[in-house]
Amino acid sequence: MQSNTIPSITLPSAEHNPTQCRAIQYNSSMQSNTEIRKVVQTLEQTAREILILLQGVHQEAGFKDIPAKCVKVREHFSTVRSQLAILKTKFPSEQYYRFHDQWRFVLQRLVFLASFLVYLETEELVTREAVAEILGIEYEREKGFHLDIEDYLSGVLNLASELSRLAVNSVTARDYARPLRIATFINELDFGFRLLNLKNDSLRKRYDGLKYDVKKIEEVVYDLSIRGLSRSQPSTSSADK
Amino acid sequence: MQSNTIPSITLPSAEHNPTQCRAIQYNSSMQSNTEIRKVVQTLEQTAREILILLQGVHQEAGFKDIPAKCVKVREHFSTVRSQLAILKTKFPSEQYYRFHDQWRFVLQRLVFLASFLVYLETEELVTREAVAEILGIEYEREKGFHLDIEDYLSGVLNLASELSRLAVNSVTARDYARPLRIATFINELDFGFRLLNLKNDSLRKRYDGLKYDVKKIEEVVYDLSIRGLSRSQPSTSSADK
Amino acid sequence: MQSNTIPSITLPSAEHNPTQCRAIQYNSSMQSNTEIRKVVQTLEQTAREILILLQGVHQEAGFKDIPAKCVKVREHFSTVRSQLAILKTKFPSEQYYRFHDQWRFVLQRLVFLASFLVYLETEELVTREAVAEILGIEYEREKGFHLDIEDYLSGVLNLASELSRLAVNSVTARDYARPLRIATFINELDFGFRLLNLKNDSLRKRYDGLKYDVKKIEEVVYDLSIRGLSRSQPSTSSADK
Amino acid sequence: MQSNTIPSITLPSAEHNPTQCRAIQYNSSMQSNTEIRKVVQTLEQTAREILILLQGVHQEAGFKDIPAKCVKVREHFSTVRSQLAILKTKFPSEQYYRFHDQWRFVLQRLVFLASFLVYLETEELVTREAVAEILGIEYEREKGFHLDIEDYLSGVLNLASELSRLAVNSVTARDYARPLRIATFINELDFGFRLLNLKNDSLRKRYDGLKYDVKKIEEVVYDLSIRGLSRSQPSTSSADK
Amino acid sequence: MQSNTIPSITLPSAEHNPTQCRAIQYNSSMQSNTEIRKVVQTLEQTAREILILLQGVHQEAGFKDIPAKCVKVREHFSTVRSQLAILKTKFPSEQYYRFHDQWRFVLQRLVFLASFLVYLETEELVTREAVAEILGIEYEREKGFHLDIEDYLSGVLNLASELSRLAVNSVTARDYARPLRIATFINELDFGFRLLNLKNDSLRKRYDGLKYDVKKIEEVVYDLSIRGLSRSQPSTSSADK
Amino acid sequence: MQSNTIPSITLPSAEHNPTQCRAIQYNSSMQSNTEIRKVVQTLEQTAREILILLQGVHQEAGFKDIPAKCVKVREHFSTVRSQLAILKTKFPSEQYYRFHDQWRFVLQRLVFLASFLVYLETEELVTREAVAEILGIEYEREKGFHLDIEDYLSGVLNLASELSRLAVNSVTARDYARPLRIATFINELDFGFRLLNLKNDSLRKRYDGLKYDVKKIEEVVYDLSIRGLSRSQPSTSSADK
Amino acid sequence: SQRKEEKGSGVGSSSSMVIAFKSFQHELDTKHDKYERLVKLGRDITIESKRTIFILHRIISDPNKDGVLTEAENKLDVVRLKIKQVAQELVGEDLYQYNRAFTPGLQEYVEAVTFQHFIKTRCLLCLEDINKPLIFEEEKSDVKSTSIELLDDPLIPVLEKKQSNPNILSLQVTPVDYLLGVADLTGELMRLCIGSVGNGDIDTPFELGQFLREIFDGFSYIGNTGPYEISRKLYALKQSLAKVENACYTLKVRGSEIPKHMLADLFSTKSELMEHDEDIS
Amino acid sequence: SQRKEEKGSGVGSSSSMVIAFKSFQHELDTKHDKYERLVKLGRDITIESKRTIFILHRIISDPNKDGVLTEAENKLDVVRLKIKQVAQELVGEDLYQYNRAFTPGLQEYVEAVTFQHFIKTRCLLCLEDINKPLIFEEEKSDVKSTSIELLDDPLIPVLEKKQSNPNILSLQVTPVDYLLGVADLTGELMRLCIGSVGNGDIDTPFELGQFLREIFDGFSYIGNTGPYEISRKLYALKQSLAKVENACYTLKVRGSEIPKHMLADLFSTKSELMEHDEDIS
Ligand SMILES: [Mn+2]
Ligand SMILES: [Mn+2]
Repeated sequence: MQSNTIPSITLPSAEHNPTQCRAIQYNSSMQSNTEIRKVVQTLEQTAREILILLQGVHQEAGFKDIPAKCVKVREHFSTVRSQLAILKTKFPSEQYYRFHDQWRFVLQRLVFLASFLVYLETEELVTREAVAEILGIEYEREKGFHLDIEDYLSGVLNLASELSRLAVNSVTARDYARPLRIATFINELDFGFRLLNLKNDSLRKRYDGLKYDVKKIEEVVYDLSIRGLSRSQPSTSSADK
Repeated sequence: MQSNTIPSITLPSAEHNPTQCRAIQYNSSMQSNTEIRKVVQTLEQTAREILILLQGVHQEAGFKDIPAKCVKVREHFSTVRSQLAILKTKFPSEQYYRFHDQWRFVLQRLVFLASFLVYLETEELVTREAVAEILGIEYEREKGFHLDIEDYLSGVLNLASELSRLAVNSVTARDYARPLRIATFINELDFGFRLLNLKNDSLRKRYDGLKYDVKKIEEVVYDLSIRGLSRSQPSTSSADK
Repeated sequence: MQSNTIPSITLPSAEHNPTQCRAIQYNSSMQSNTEIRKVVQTLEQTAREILILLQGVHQEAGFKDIPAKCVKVREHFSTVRSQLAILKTKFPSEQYYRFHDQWRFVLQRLVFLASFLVYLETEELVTREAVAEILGIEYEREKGFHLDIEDYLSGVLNLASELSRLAVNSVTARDYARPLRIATFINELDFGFRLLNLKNDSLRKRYDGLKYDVKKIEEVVYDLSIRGLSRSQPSTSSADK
Repeated sequence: MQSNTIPSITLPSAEHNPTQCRAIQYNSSMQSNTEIRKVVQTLEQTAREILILLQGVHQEAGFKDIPAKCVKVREHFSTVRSQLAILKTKFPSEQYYRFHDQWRFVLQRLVFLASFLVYLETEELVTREAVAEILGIEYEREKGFHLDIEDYLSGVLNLASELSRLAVNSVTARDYARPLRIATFINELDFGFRLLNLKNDSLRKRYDGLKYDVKKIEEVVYDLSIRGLSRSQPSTSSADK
Repeated sequence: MQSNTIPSITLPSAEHNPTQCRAIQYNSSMQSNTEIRKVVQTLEQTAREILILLQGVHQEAGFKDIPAKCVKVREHFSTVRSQLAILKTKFPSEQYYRFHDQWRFVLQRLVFLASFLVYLETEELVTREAVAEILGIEYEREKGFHLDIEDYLSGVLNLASELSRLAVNSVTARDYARPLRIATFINELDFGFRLLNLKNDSLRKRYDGLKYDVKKIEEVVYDLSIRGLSRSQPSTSSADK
Repeated sequence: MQSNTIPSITLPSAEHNPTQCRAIQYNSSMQSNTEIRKVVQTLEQTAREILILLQGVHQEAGFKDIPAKCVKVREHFSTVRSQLAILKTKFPSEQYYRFHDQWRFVLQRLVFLASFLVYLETEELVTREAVAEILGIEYEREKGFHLDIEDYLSGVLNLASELSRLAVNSVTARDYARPLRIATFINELDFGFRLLNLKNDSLRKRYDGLKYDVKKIEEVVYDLSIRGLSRSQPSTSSADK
Repeated sequence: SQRKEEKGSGVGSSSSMVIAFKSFQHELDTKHDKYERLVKLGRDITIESKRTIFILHRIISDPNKDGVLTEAENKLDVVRLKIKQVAQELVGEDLYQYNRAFTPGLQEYVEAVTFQHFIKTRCLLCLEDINKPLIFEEEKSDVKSTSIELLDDPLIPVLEKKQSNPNILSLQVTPVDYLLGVADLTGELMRLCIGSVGNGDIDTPFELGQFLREIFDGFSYIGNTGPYEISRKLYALKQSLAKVENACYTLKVRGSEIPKHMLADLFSTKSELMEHDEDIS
Repeated sequence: SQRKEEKGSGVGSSSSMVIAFKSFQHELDTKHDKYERLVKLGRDITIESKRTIFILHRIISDPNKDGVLTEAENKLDVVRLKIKQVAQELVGEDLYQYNRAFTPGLQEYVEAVTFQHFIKTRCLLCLEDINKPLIFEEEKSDVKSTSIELLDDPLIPVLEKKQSNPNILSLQVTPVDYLLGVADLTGELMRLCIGSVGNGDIDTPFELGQFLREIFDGFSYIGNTGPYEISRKLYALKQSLAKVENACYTLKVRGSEIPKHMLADLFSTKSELMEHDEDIS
């Protein structure tokens, strides 16, 4: 297509002019960019739909049908898998990090959604391998389109903040056992993150936020404990450990 | 050579002189700018007066005479309508978007004030049609000076943050039922916004602020709930649901 | 309580649900944005091709086949016309200024290219009407997709700086008459712009650049004049090369 | 030719030589600048010392000896008065606004410190007249070195943010009545500022910050109120601690 | 408690309400700003008209009727005087420096125009007193609306750069004597400025530009000299020295 | 002095508070800064006076009394030496580079002036050792207040640009031999600078300017040579080699 | 183009000017090379200091506090070896000439050691105590000898050669680097505070509040007389202080509820809630 | 403060989450260390490439052109050894993951080699010819083997592992780095132009003018479709072109005087000047 327009340019010696041939090559990388952006937009749409579903658990009514919600969300993740499968075809697999910035954000969001889903199902931290499987991508870089470790960690940090909110809303919905379980979970997560040496980047900033999530949940636990609500009551929630 | 052409430019007859003709066109468009700015300043003044009235509801004493305040505010909106009527006359209606930036800010503020007014009256979200009516402008773009959808949404987001503040002050005024109603309202609003496919503009940034309003109100509800204040008290406010 | 209201929002019928209705309106306006951007990209591509053609005149060899170049450029402008015709279909004509920022830059560039073309052909300043015709758009705002006066003026200012470069390269190519004609032309242009009451915007900034073009061309004329080169050569008609 | 004119410039008699005469005038105005800067530096030093004294009230221990601190601060203000008295001598009084920018910043800071002092003493807003008296300068512009209204307002806005911090630390020091009084004070201040028609300058920006102070103090009052701490303690007179 | 104080603020009588009183003072000073801006705009318009007239001297034809042009410009300056007379009425004279920034730019421009006029008439540097007289303002600060020395110097620096341009165009117009006289004039000016102890402000930056004007004019003189044009020709210009 | 004010600060444990003791130390370095600035200002004044003297050589008349000028300049340099001697006492000698930025500019200027002086006297490049001697400072860093190599080179680059200007003015003054000698000198200098590996700093930028000086002088030599002025004429200038 | 040749040969490669410029070339290259080596050492110091800070933050949640402190100390020993290398590069040089190359590294080191010191002692490590461990014994005797003397004079030379102690090497942190490092420390202290609350340590936040207020007073006293960067960091410092004060506030506010609610509301609330639980299900 | 202990012990150091995070720690540290090593190599590449450019500028005034070219070539060999070290670091890695660490270095290398090539051939060295010398033989066999293939596909992987050629190492310059390097080259060419005029070489400026116009056309064609930095450099490129065109203009304008003045004005001017000389003295 572009090769039609180039010859019409009257450079003295176009065929020997490498600047120009470079320009063509460069433009074809622009092509990739555009196509990647399109697929990423579909992923963002699906992520938005999953988010709306999962947000429902914060509602007082939402606590009851968590399992049903999880099933629905699982279905949406199959859409995610096919969209990611299309994304993979849009660029050579060894150039993952060349275009990384374009899907980084949505991938972190999907990691968050997957980890939230798995938490609601099992109250466990989803492993990096498990997220990769849910998303239908690779765990190791060498094998192709994979889940970058910082993206995984970033998504997990979002989970922490979502769970501290969930703890607050659990209390409103009179589920007093869940905040305690969340506290244990987030504490363990916090302990894990403390092992990491982060650079001064966005991951570090989000990690700083984790401290506030830990603090918030600690306050909820305190509120429950001074009122004797922290252990006296049988938990009726759907995901007892 | 030059001596021939230059004098021809200084000829007074505009129709024979493209340069001067251009100058007249250009300068007259600058004129519009100045006049629009003047009307916008009167609108800003009225908006400020309405704001002062409505801010009163956050005071402990203010909770009692909300209906009286709303009546007064309604009167001010008739001033707004006449000022907007003058604004319309300052430029051809099909050039709305040419000068849009000049009144955009004050219009969003007026939307916020109208939506706050309607919320206080009915505890409902004002529709775009209703705001347009309160402001005396068109709802549909084709009909003339209208309410742009982004401006409407922007104003509504400001309402959310005002209401989260109102919830806090309701508790101080010992009205424990209002925060719960506000929580429901803001949750619905949040749900509505999730359906939008926001691009990365100022609206998106404001929407990101909504998240904090939602969290804030959830924490208020939590505080009431853990202290058993959320149901214990008969709500005596003016807009029982 | 919440369980009553939320479902009402997820109702499929848009007419009963203001939030969803809003979402549809908002999202469709985002759609326009995307489509406009695509057409604008094709225009930018064509503009770049015209630019490279016209830049050829600065080459020593390029001075000889200006007429041939102009013919080729005229052909490219027919592509521009069809691309602009597509652009017009992407939004309602009365919303010109809503999306104006998206094509503003490329339109100014096309004005520049058209004015450069016409200068090379006739050594006259292209009128706003003539540019509109070359671009296949309206001259008057009321008639539809038109050429905004600021965009016209902006494009013309770029011409001045291109011509001062052309004057320099003319001398290199031993054409001593052309710089004198360019000087007259730029002086007239400068005089015309002085009549405008420019506000402090980007047009003003570009106009400030014109001062340097005037000075540059005056120095070229000076260099020719002091060496007796400004009269040595018969310069009969204004555009006869 | 040149040899005639140059010597005439180097003549020692200023009255015959406009250039040298100009040089003397210009250089003497630079002189003023330097001397003003020196006095301003001494004012800044004293302001810093006052600041550190007043910051002491935020300490848990600091709440007890507020009256003692105020006495000490009053002494420092006599230093300020003598320094300002020196400043007045450095330039003709009608050129106040010529050099205004040089002391503007430190004057605003001194207004803040004076208003903080008066608040701690009486829990009232210091009037512009009173600040002028504390600083030993004029209240009315016509009378000489005076307190510009914008500087007064700017200093007062800083007080608001200091008081919202004080409210927080009062609670830490178990003084639950003070935050309520601060809330009333800041609300009145906010109301007063709403009457102003602020243009888009630095005062406007600082005023926008007041909103956050209001919100912050409302949240403190909320926290006290929901825990029943807002009435538990007898808060008889306004400034009796 | 709050209910007691707030109403007192909304009392209409300003004398009992410091906040409202402040608001009135503040708002009236904003008023001055607006009116000053309006007068300044008319001054800018007149300055533009004078500039157009004076620019004409750079044209080949323009060299002949310099005296006629000067007469016309003198007429325009009477308009300037009446506009400046209006400006004086817009604020108390001792607040000159308070609003200085608003007319500073146009005043410097008028100084430049007056100095250019006087140069064309007499080939002398206009004194500060003379400019003040042409503009109908005071020379001494004490007497009222005056010409600040920095504004005078700034305007004069613009003259230097205009004259270096005039030298270039004189050569084009075959007036080989004028550049030599301009060279002498600019050298004297440069010498005068060297006596000033400029601080690092905008005046210093403009002065640094003078260096280039000096160099430019030296090169013109060089060009004339090496070609033997510097003495060969009887100077017929209007202001023989 | 400062130790008087510190004790008055009521920090809980001032004697054990290292932050504060640090503050004192820091302020005393501010002391140095102020004193250095004062001496530097006297140096700037002397440099300005020397410059005015040396600038005289560009005048047509100035070419005659170069030797007399040089004698006068030598006298001024003894003032420079005593001022630099004072400067040395203002800070510990091993901390030269701590305060370097404060005198860097004036030192480069003095190097330029010294090198210009020596050039006028001997038409040789002053060595770094010789400049150091003229300025009464050290050549080697280890010995104390010394001449930094980059400052030396910077000053020398200013010489090159002054000499290219001198070449132009020599021609105006009909000294046709001097430009040729300057050409040889600058060419050698250019050759020397080509040996250096400069970083992308201000020295690099100035060095880029040298190329234009070389170009300019090359053009003067060309102009002289095509007119046969380059060797035919006995040089009557004051500094024959 | 014969003029080309003419020019080239005009300048003999043995002219005195050329000889001088060749020595300039060597001098400049030597300086730039040294600067570059110092930049690299500076980056190493920065990275290892940052890692030390991460290790120290683990003290909050790691049961083995001593292990954490030992690990941090070992890391800092490595940093000090790097600083010694810097000192070796600077023997006989003016420290301020190369300061920009490693100043971020030294600031980060200050941040790390003052953080370590706060955790161990709850006090601010002073500049003198930071500088003491930065006096090194030099093994090789072929390097120019240096020494350091601690004087009362605040303007003591920071890198000082001395004839008397021929085997001593030293790099001394400047007051400015110290101040900037301490300014950054406050950010870490804020993190420590929030982390402490989250991990149930309710004493540390109040200690930190007091400590940060003292540092804030110190910086307030310096005000705008300090270097430019300080003014910039002052804002961040104020934010950190506000966060810590808010944390202390929250602890006190929630603590205020214990006695009343524990006794009064406890049973009523619980039974009330149980009723409502049935409503929902 | 018993709650402190409680928390700490709640998280066993052997829990699966902790084990996972320990592996994350190792992965992140390894990555950061490698990045840091690459930054250092990148700085070395930048510095040596810059020095090469300075050497090449000496060609204008140095009579020994071949000596200059040899010296530059030797310098570039050193740079290529550094690039090889980068390649070794990147064996088995995704080049784009670490690209930012050394991209300024590679751009400067592009600038240096294209400058060298222009001086030798008056042509623009193309990307393929830049990349060919960046394929290295690997001595050690214990490193993962890599290879490069030159394909028509513009999106060829830049660092490619291949089973067939087990002893080949390579680092390939990306199109973006190439473009940015060439953009900077134009600044050096402008310097070469001005320097040439000053040294009496009147052919080179016109060759450079033509060459720069071609490059400018190429960049015009890319326009705003290129990376952000290109748009920024486009302005500098335009400035450089203007300077070169102005230099050519001056050469032509002054050249225009030769025939006329040489014959006509020469004597009159001279005699006239001599008269005036006497006036002055
Ligand atoms: Mn840090
Ligand atoms: Mn470069």
